[in-house]
Amino acid sequence: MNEPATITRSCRGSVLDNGPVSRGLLRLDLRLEVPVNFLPGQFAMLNRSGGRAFVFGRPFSILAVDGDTVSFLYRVVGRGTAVLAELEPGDELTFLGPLGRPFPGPDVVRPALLVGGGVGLPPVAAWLARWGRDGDVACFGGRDGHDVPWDLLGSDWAVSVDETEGVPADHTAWHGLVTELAADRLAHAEGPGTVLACGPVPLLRAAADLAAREDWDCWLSLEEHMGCGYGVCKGCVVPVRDPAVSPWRNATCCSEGPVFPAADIVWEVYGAQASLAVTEPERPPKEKP
Amino acid sequence: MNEPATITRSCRGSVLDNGPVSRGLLRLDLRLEVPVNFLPGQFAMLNRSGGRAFVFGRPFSILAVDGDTVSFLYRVVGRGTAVLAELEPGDELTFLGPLGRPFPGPDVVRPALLVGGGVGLPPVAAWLARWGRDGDVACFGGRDGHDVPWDLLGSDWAVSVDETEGVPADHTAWHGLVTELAADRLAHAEGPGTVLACGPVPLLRAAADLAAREDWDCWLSLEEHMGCGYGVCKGCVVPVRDPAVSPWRNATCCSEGPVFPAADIVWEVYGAQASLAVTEPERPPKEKP
Amino acid sequence: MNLPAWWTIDPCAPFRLGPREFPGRIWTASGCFGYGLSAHDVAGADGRTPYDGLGAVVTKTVTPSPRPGNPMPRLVELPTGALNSIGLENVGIDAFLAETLPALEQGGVPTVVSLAATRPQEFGTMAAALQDAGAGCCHWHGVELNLSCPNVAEGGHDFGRDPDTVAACVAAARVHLPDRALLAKLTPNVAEIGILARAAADAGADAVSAINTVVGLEVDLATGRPVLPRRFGGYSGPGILPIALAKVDEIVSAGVPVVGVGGIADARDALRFFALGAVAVQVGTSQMRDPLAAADLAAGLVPDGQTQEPGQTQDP
Amino acid sequence: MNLPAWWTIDPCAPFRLGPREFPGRIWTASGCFGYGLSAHDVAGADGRTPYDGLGAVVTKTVTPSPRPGNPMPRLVELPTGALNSIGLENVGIDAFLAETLPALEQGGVPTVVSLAATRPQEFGTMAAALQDAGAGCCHWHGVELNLSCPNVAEGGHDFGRDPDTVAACVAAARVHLPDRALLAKLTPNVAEIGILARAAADAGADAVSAINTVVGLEVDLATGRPVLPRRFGGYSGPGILPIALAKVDEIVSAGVPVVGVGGIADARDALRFFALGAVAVQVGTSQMRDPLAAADLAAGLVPDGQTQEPGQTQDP
Ligand SMILES: Cc1cc2nc3c(=O)[nH]c(=O)nc-3n(C[C@H](O)[C@H](O)[C@H](O)COP(=O)(O)OP(=O)(O)OC[C@H]3O[C@@H](n4cnc5c(N)ncnc54)[C@H](O)[C@@H]3O)c2cc1C
Ligand SMILES: Cc1cc2nc3c(=O)[nH]c(=O)nc-3n(C[C@H](O)[C@H](O)[C@H](O)COP(=O)(O)OP(=O)(O)OC[C@H]3O[C@@H](n4cnc5c(N)ncnc54)[C@H](O)[C@@H]3O)c2cc1C
Ligand SMILES: Cc1cc2nc3c(=O)[nH]c(=O)nc-3n(C[C@H](O)[C@H](O)[C@H](O)COP(=O)(O)O)c2cc1C
Ligand SMILES: Cc1cc2nc3c(=O)[nH]c(=O)nc-3n(C[C@H](O)[C@H](O)[C@H](O)COP(=O)(O)O)c2cc1C
Ligand code: FES
Ligand code: FES
Repeated sequence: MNEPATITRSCRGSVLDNGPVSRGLLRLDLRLEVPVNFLPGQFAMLNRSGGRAFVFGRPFSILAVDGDTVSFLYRVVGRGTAVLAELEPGDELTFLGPLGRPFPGPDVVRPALLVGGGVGLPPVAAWLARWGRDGDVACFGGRDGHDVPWDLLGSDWAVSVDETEGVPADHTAWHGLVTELAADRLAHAEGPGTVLACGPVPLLRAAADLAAREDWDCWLSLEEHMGCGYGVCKGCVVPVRDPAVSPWRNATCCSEGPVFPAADIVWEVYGAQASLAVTEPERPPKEKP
Repeated sequence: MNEPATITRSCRGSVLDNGPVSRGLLRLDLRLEVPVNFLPGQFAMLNRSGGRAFVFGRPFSILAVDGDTVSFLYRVVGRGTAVLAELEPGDELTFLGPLGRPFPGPDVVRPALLVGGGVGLPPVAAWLARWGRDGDVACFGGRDGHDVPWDLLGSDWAVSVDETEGVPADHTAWHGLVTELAADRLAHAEGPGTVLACGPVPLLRAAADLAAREDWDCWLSLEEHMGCGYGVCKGCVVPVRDPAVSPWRNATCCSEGPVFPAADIVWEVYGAQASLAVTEPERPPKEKP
Repeated sequence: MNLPAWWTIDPCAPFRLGPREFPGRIWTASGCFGYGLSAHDVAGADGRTPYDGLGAVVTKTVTPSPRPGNPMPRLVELPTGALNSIGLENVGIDAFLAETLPALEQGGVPTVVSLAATRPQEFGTMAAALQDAGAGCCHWHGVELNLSCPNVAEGGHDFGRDPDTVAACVAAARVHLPDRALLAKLTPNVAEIGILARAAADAGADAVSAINTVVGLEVDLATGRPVLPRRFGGYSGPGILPIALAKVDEIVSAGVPVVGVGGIADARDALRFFALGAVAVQVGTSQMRDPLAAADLAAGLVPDGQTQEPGQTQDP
Repeated sequence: MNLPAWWTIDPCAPFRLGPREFPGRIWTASGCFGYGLSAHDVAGADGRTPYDGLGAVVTKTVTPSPRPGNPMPRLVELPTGALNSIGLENVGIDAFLAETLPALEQGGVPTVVSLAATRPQEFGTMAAALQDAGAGCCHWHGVELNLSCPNVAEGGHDFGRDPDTVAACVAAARVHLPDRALLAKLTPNVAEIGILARAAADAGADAVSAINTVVGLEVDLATGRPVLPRRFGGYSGPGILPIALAKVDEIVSAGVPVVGVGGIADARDALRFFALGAVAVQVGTSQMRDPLAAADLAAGLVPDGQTQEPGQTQDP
């Protein structure tokens, strides 16, 4: 067990800042009652406080922590995220985190290839900020230029877009899927190394295939609908290969994950079970520019 | 049946103004989607709109209507009224009203004695504003001078207070119960006339006793916890004498009331059933100044 | 509201239930809209009335004799619904037939008369009287036998929990009601509601209504005692929706036509019942909050060709 | 919170239940706090841990063999609670005794082991194995027989709905558990829970736990089909509170000691159960939302002499 030696806090957070960093992508900064530590890939459960709380919190990957300040990136997809989007500085939330198994730390010699799609950015961005070195490559994929949080990404990231519309004049973007961009970069990297990815299921599968083809290690951050977020309800299981259990066993996404070795994931079952797979449908590959 | 020929509207209202008129007494002005009519003594059910609505609305007597603007006076006693107190201009509520049987209109010759205790003010104040004439007497009772909405009452009202503290220098107030003040005024009035009262149960009983003793007519606005407010659920019954039914029958407070002839009320039963009786406990009479 | 693609029925179009054609599929539930006569003065800002698009008003339950109901308090608001112990206060069948039924016919209110009694034969007697008095009524469409009210000591639970009694009540009423729809309203406070539904259908009911209220209790924290003088009450409103959906699904599996009721707050909730196969739905507690609830809901469910992608309907 | 005047018990003081002294009256409910081992890293801002003041953790139900549980989705959030169909995923009794029980003892976690099986004898076998393996455990206080999980096809409803089966299960476990508390957890999906409670008590249970989840269903509006692959699930959370209170009241009337569970969101809800006579309470769905829920609730219920006027407790 490589559990992080951090304390998981159940506490309140008050909103410092909340607003868009690109079209559809919002950043939330919370000041917690106490400072917290986290490892890249970990997440937190956020909820309204008091009588208006949802029955369950909502899981969000941690983008960054600075003392008692913790940051998230999110997209509005339903009730809970709609509530987040309406928060103003001073409003209160409950926070439970950090939770879950993080991405592995850096390898002394092997390079890392980071792939983040849309709201899959936070865990890989956190990894890059904490452990990125020369030789590591980070790829972010958005639908078009408006989708991309250019300022947040800075110059460390290669960016892909399905449509070139909205790409600022002083930026360049690969026209196509982010996994195609990643494949291109991987081909030029001094591998084999490690692929770390977070995003919709088709992205994850493509990243896993790429890594397998090129004999790189691969770790993926999965999503499942969650109840507790801390491993007690068994409501969030994902199917993983385990030598001891045939043909596979249920792993709790929140506490055994959300980061799993790509090789362990039973895609036929996970792809079919994950309601998440349908929310961002596979898009046909585009001609490269 | 002397039902008012008004339309009961189920519509939305947006807050124009909301704030204290005395310590603990707040005034709410709503702009409705459509104009409404009302008769003094009628009430409306107010509720939050949309997903945050309470299971049932809350009944409030109508203080005044001006076209599409309707005004209420209220006191915070629980969840629903706490929500009212937090409303800001532009916030939305649902409105169902006017509802219920009003006070009788003015008699051409007999004077009226109006008695309002605390949040019992609106229906009698509405009556006075609509139908008050020379010779009518209006008495308002508060705990002390801070409780009294002096500006709202203007010069038409005699005021009583249990404690003289907080009575402004340019105002006078009777030191004692409002029903004692009323008895004093009634003794000087050209009766017999009609007593119209609204307030806590002890006030109502005292008003009824006073009227009976002096052979005045008496109409009282009663309170009961309500579900629908428009006569369909039978959740709000009060016991009334009815020659056809022995010893008494249940009348729906919302649709057969809230205004009842005092003589019809079966006090032993009503006083025992009304949870309202306990919320404002009978206070010992004070020495008059 | 965007309607899901699978929803193609106009809930305000006539549909057949047993021997009758009802004007629509959105009804008000018994006890939550009185006798259907208290809202004639009500209108929305746009002039819509509570009767627009309404398929039926199920009347407050009527009993052989008038009943004063239970002592106050009878109705408690809960965070997730309401708890009631009205105790079937009603005018009795004689006054109902003499005054209420003619007024409903006069007002053109599509009506289902709810009846309760303590013995099966009484259902027969009341049905016969109703058939007699209502022979000329064209807005009186049916009868709902309330076999499930948890607030009446004499009748009470056991009455409607026994399939044989359910069958006996239905059979007793059926013989007198050749040309009106006959529904049996079932209690959810049993292990297997499908058996009750089957018994009702086999005895001649055209459909069952499900569910009545769920037995519940609320404690007054100040005193530490139950709020209701009779301790238990009937729990209704949003909190019982998942239970009502489960019971309706059981009844549909038993092959019995069902009118869904329980916890409906908006058009989406009504769709949940229709998705499971309910032929119509009733609005109870929500109708108490807003006399336009059922009418608004009916209007919101009229398909206008505007459907939406799967995956988008679940949440607003 | 201001505590009502009638509340004088310290819920964090030891109390006796059957042959054991429990460290307190606020427990976590089975299936909602795992095996009680997943929250050792959790702390509030003030350093409070999920175990502070806790009377017992009732473990996730353990079965004779390991179970993978039901297909996903297994858990649905509803406006008034949750619907689950976990399907008793667990490590099986052997792994539990080899690894989990020693870890709980080691961690000093006051433990009630929840057991389920499909035949009464299996309860006996598991109880015997537990008694054997746990002989030296001083934090293992008791066993809760889960006679009510609605998500398992083989066992399922009928199992725990029959008083004779309830009695047989209790009796089979009791003989092997001379010095641990024995509880039977009852299903609410029956007409008369008092009869089940009586049967359990007569067969030797020290108390019953009530309630397990209520059968419910949720529809996916996009598809018009039930959200859960197995259609039905177990409804828990705030929406079942009034039902749980009614069932507990019934059990108290039957003269059987009862641990109240169902819909508890805060200290006020727990007080409602204590007011009716529950000897302890369990926190389920709320504990899933917040690992400190039960600990906070226990802390909030310690009387400090600060009571309040009647009439003020009902609402915050
Ligand atoms: C480990 C993890 C990390 C995540 N990190 C991020 C992040 O950094 N930024 C971000 O925008 N989103 C993230 N998500 C997804 C995010 O949790 C969902 O978008 C959110 O829960 C949706 O809630 P809702 O109420 O708006 O949606 P609704 O659809 O109304 O929610 C209904 C239920 O479904 C669940 N649900 C819906 N979509 C998802 C989903 N994609 N994943 C998990 N549960 C879901 C909700 O939690 C809720 O219980 C993460 C999910 C997981 C599991
Ligand atoms: C015809 C009528 C006219 C009224 N006019 C006014 C008015 O003009 N100004 C004003 O401040 N108050 C008035 N009230 C009382 C007002 O309705 C209650 O104060 C209010 O409902 C309390 O709601 P709550 O949620 O804050 O209290 P809570 O105690 O939290 O409410 C719980 C439940 O009890 C009911 N309830 C509690 N107190 C009362 C009460 N006194 N009367 C009726 N139901 C109650 C609520 O409606 C709710 O259903 C009137 C009541 C009636 C019946
Ligand atoms: C105040 C009240 C009174 C009721 N009276 C009756 C009744 O007389 N007869 C009956 O069959 N059902 C009665 N019911 C039950 C409703 O018709 C309905 O079955 C139940 O409330 C569930 O629906 P809902 O959640 O939409 O309210 C009553 C419900 C309430 C809340
Ligand atoms: C996700 C989940 C899993 C559960 N698993 C079990 C279980 O394994 N055994 C059991 O006896 N009860 C189980 N329950 C029922 C709870 O212990 C409890 O009885 C029920 O949820 C009602 O309490 P609540 O409203 O506080 O959640 C489970 C409940 C939930 C929500
Ligand atoms: S969300 Fe509860 S175990 Fe993962
Ligand atoms: S509140 Fe429903 S009848 Fe009066």
